[in-house]
Amino acid sequence: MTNLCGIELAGPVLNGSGTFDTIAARRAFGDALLERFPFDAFVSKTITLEPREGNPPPRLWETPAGLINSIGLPNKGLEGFLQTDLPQLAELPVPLVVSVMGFSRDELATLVERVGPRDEVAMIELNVSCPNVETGLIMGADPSETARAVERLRPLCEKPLVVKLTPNATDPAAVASAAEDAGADAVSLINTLKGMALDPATRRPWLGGGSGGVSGPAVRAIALEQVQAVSKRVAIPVIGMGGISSGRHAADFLAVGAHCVAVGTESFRDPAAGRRIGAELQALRELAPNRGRALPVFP
Amino acid sequence: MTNLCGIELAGPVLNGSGTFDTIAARRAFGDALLERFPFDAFVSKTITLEPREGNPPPRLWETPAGLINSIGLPNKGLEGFLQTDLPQLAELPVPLVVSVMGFSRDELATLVERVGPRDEVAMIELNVSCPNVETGLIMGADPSETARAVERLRPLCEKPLVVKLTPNATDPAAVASAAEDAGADAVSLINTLKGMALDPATRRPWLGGGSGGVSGPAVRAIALEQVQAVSKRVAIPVIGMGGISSGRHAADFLAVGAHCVAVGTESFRDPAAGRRIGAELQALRELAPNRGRALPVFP
Amino acid sequence: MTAEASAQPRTLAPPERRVAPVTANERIGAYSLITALDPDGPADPQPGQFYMLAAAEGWGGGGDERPYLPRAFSYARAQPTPDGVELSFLLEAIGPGTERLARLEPGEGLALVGPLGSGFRPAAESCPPLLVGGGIGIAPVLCLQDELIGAAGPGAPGEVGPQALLGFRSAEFAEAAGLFRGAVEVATDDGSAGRHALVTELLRERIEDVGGQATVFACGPPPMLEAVRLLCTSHRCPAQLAMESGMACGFGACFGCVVPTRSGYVRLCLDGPVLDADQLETALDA
Amino acid sequence: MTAEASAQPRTLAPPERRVAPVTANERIGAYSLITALDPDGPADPQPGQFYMLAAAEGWGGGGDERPYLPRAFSYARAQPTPDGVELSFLLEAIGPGTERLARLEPGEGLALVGPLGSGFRPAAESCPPLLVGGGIGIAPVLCLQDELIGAAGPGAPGEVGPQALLGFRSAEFAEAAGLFRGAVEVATDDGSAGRHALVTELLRERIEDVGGQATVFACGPPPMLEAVRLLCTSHRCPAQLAMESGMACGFGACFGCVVPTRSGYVRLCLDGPVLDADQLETALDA
Ligand SMILES: Cc1cc2nc3c(=O)[nH]c(=O)nc-3n(C[C@H](O)[C@H](O)[C@H](O)COP(=O)(O)OP(=O)(O)OC[C@H]3O[C@@H](n4cnc5c(N)ncnc54)[C@H](O)[C@@H]3O)c2cc1C
Ligand SMILES: Cc1cc2nc3c(=O)[nH]c(=O)nc-3n(C[C@H](O)[C@H](O)[C@H](O)COP(=O)(O)OP(=O)(O)OC[C@H]3O[C@@H](n4cnc5c(N)ncnc54)[C@H](O)[C@@H]3O)c2cc1C
Ligand SMILES: Cc1cc2nc3c(=O)[nH]c(=O)nc-3n(C[C@H](O)[C@H](O)[C@H](O)COP(=O)(O)O)c2cc1C
Ligand SMILES: Cc1cc2nc3c(=O)[nH]c(=O)nc-3n(C[C@H](O)[C@H](O)[C@H](O)COP(=O)(O)O)c2cc1C
Ligand code: FES
Ligand code: FES
Repeated sequence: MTNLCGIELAGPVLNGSGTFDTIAARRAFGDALLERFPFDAFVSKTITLEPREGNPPPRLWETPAGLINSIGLPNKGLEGFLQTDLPQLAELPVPLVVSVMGFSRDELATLVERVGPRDEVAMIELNVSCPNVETGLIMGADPSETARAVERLRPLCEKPLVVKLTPNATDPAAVASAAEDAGADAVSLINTLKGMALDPATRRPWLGGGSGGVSGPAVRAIALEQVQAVSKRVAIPVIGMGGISSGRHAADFLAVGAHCVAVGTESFRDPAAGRRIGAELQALRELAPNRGRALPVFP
Repeated sequence: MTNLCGIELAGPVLNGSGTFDTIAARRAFGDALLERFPFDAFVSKTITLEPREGNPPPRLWETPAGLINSIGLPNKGLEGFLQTDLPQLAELPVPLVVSVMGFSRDELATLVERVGPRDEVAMIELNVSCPNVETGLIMGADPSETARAVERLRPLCEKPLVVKLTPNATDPAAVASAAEDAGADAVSLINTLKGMALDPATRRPWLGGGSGGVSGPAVRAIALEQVQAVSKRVAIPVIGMGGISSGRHAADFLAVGAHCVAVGTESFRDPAAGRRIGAELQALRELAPNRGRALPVFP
Repeated sequence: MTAEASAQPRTLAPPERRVAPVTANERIGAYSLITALDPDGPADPQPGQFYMLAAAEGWGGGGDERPYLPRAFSYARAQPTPDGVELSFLLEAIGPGTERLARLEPGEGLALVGPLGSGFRPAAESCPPLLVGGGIGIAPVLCLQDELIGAAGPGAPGEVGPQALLGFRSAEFAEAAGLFRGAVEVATDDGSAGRHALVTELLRERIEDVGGQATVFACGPPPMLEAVRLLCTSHRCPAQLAMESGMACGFGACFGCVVPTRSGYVRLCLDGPVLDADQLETALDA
Repeated sequence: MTAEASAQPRTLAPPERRVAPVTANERIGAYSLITALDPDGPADPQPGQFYMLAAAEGWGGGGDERPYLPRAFSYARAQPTPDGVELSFLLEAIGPGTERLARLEPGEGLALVGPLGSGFRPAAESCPPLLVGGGIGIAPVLCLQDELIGAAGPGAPGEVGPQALLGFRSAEFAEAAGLFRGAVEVATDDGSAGRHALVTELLRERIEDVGGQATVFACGPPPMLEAVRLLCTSHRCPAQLAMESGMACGFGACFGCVVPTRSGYVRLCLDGPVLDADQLETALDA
């Protein structure tokens, strides 16, 4: 059992926001998905106040051991989410975390005020990897922008607030620390790293959105370093992610201080990845935790 | 021919600082190395004022399509470099760029004043991916720190000054722009991204230095985005690098605005990588540059 | 197509990736036909549905250090056996993923998730099916014809099923027409096999022959699908187009595979890959 | 060892990676012996030198999406032929790189850079060579014995060369002792082949027999090398140890492979892999 901000989870494996759509997956897999649910808590795709259709395609580009996406946060908007999606998400066998993003503190406030009170919702995650239209700064890259947002939102909601940090920042640990001081209950990281690719035939940007975000094993070492730096700096729980594709990787993130882990891109390779990783992690934990320095390579 | 800050190069392919040691390579390959030299200009490993022995091993960790290194800038120090290395570097068939790093502006000033006047030296590269011991800030992550360093150094040296940017910054383009305004003649990027790995047997940091820097194909998409953002923002030449391992990659970096490219980790796989990439690039340029949108996948 | 399938051309997939041993890898002209025994998947995928495939070992290290993600493939044949369903995929090696799959050897593992997406819906009685495939797009046409022949019931001797019009670049590719059990007519771009014509030219003649009384099922490259769409629109005959777009997950998780339709972007892996032609303003944007 | 080689136990490598076709991949007990025909490399690498190896195709996509970098291997045999030099490498599959190499098939390409590093230096007349190999560390010992036998000159019938003492975990590994042309004595950790002893026990006996009048050439795991070092120090006999450390480049470019010596860190790929035992404070830190 894992306790995350007072919420009991059967294990420490969540999904990364925007990397699993349980409503769609039930159309593909049926109720077997619920019977063998991959995660110990489910994080929704990020919703915004207004509906968004997302970026023009192409939205994907495969990189060495990774993926660039430029999805552009397509979603039904707050009202559509509350009416259509939330009742279906309530059927999941695990606690629900709703991810929200706002382009101003007012927008964020509305989202938190409307989503927070819903019984179906266990926690709210703030996706701050977007510009504040008032200041032009990426909220999550700047400690004081982040602090101001969290201070504003904290009183509006009784549920735990998780701040999802961006890795595209000089000092993510400083942002995490500011979020903690402002009242955040947990932080999660990493979101995707800015990246781009060109169309080999035209040498113009491949992605409809111009640039995108890199995820997958290619970013794991970068994520692990940031999770370590953040975990050293804050006392609140840290949800670590970025390229996790095995129980060993999950154990690495926990070893540097994460309290839970999340699986994103690996679910694209295997919809059951979360469950497999949880089982592998469990098996590792049952081994002696400290087996001493690796044996030399020669026998 | 490529003109970089007034220096004529036979082509646009440099090496990344610290990824090729021509003095060592001559011991392994003999003079054939000079006859088939891989680069159009040679960038030295970063030197510091005082000698450094570098970080304790292990210094390397392989990641998916990448490498984490924690070398720790071993070098003979300024005097050792000038006496022992520089005469040997002068034998290279291409212009020489000397990379320097200082832990304060005074240290940097000494390095630039002593290295700049030497005839063997065509250009100086400032590696600003280190903390300023006076302010505690990573020089290259902060536009004003960078500007102050460049302003101080610019009058001390007649040779072109290149600022090597760090990718571990919220807005590398702002740093580049500050460097340009302060008088830098070119910028180069990306240096390595912070990363770490754990020993699978002990779950303690694998690298002797604790954490390190990630390079190789895994970071290419991230590098390309930063090179694009920087190229949009500055008018001075940009030297683009990060995971380049083919002529097509080099062409991508040039297409987003780089003036030259540099090859780092790929040289570890093939000491002649720079030459191969230059030839592939040349072949690509001889093709029609714009072949229109990629053909659909179905025939 | 069975009555059950007609209600909903989507067979559910098990919610996990599984490994199916490869039983054969045959070279069919320019294509490879990979067959694997899927012990745990459903025996009745619907024509037009697809699977996400990867080699169980050695998936990576090809061109540009790829592939990393699985690749989408329409199944071309599904043969139930006592030990599971034998699935065959027809593929053309055009990049690191298809190159690795084309090198799979019997005994190696094929990792798969599927069947996914929603397949072809049955034709109305009044408009009998007419099948069109271009290049590697013949894959779903093959299983669709097989299924339609099967649906005609046993003891229908000489049954050749609905006609399939197949277009290829050249004779080397056209060898794949030999996989079809039913009636086919072949065209090639260079005239090296069958008629020297575009397959849409054959289609135009057929549609005119039957006075537009046909349901067209098509799969092929976007320009072909767009030509089919325009032809069918002008003859007012219904058309179902099996399309493709770049996919990461295949089950609606990533929102990466959208194509524009008259009602906005749809995820092709979930609401397709088969779309009604009249949902589209163009088939060129996939 | 030839007179030329003795001056400088380092044969220069061509300054580029090349691809050598694999001619054989034999299973030797628990090890694989990979042979490739290197048409463009020098015919006379020096025992103790190594090559950086990678599969020319499919290098990646193994465990943890690795390998990416090439891997270092001592050559175990070098056989000049009219078409180039046939190089053999003995390897144990312990991770994604060695696993891929162990699966190489004849006809596939082996990408290589080398020979690299500096090899064993000749023994002084007064202290004849005594060879010690542990596990996969027998690879450079094999070519060293071959070379020493060759140096004894033609027409030396019954020449068994300098004695090689070989230690293995068990009989399965000890099969590789059969590769040696000269005199060998085998020990295994579990007694399943040869003597039930550590190879350093055999070495102690030999050194005592010759009253310390020997030059020891050793390669094996760090604990073995450290035992060799201590033994030779106490008997004041010179020892050369072929060591290993994690390498990215193999030619001094990355500064990644350093090991601590009495005179500070040295790059093992450049100043080794063979180091004099008395350069080291310990052989355990490689
Ligand atoms: C529903 C569906 C069914 C399909 N059925 C079949 C089938 O039955 N048989 C068949 O052969 N194919 C089929 N395909 C196509 C098949 O999925 C692709 O051919 C395959 O994904 C190509 O992968 P690759 O690695 O070989 O080539 P890639 O190099 O990945 O793809 C080739 C194309 O993708 C683009 N591209 C190039 N580099 C990249 C990159 N780094 N990231 C992303 N895109 C890139 C280029 O436009 C290039 O033309 C189907 C596709 C879909 C969506
Ligand atoms: C000069 C020299 C000569 C050699 N000669 C031989 C020889 O003749 N025959 C032979 O079989 N071997 C030889 N080796 C050893 C051989 O190079 C290694 O066994 C090989 O590199 C292992 O690669 P791998 O991918 O199979 O395993 P890896 O998994 O890369 O390496 C195994 C070890 O590396 C560490 N490791 C695990 N994960 C990583 C990671 N992500 N990055 C870095 N390290 C990691 C662990 O300690 C593990 O025990 C030699 C080495 C050197 C330096
Ligand atoms: C296709 C895709 C869509 C994503 N959408 C969101 C999102 O809507 N909100 C969010 O906070 N993160 C989003 N992410 C980021 C992931 O939640 C996760 O932080 C990141 O992918 C790193 O983890 P991974 O390497 O395991 O995928 C998305 C990632 C991908 C690949
Ligand atoms: C082993 C190693 C050592 C490096 N040393 C230096 C250095 O001394 N100074 C510097 O500016 N960059 C150094 N770098 C960074 C490279 O110059 C380059 O910026 C980075 O590796 C990205 O390029 P790549 O992906 O092609 O390797 C080093 C990189 C590696 C891998
Ligand atoms: S491929 Fe991921 S949503 Fe369609
Ligand atoms: S392996 Fe790169 S310096 Fe030795």
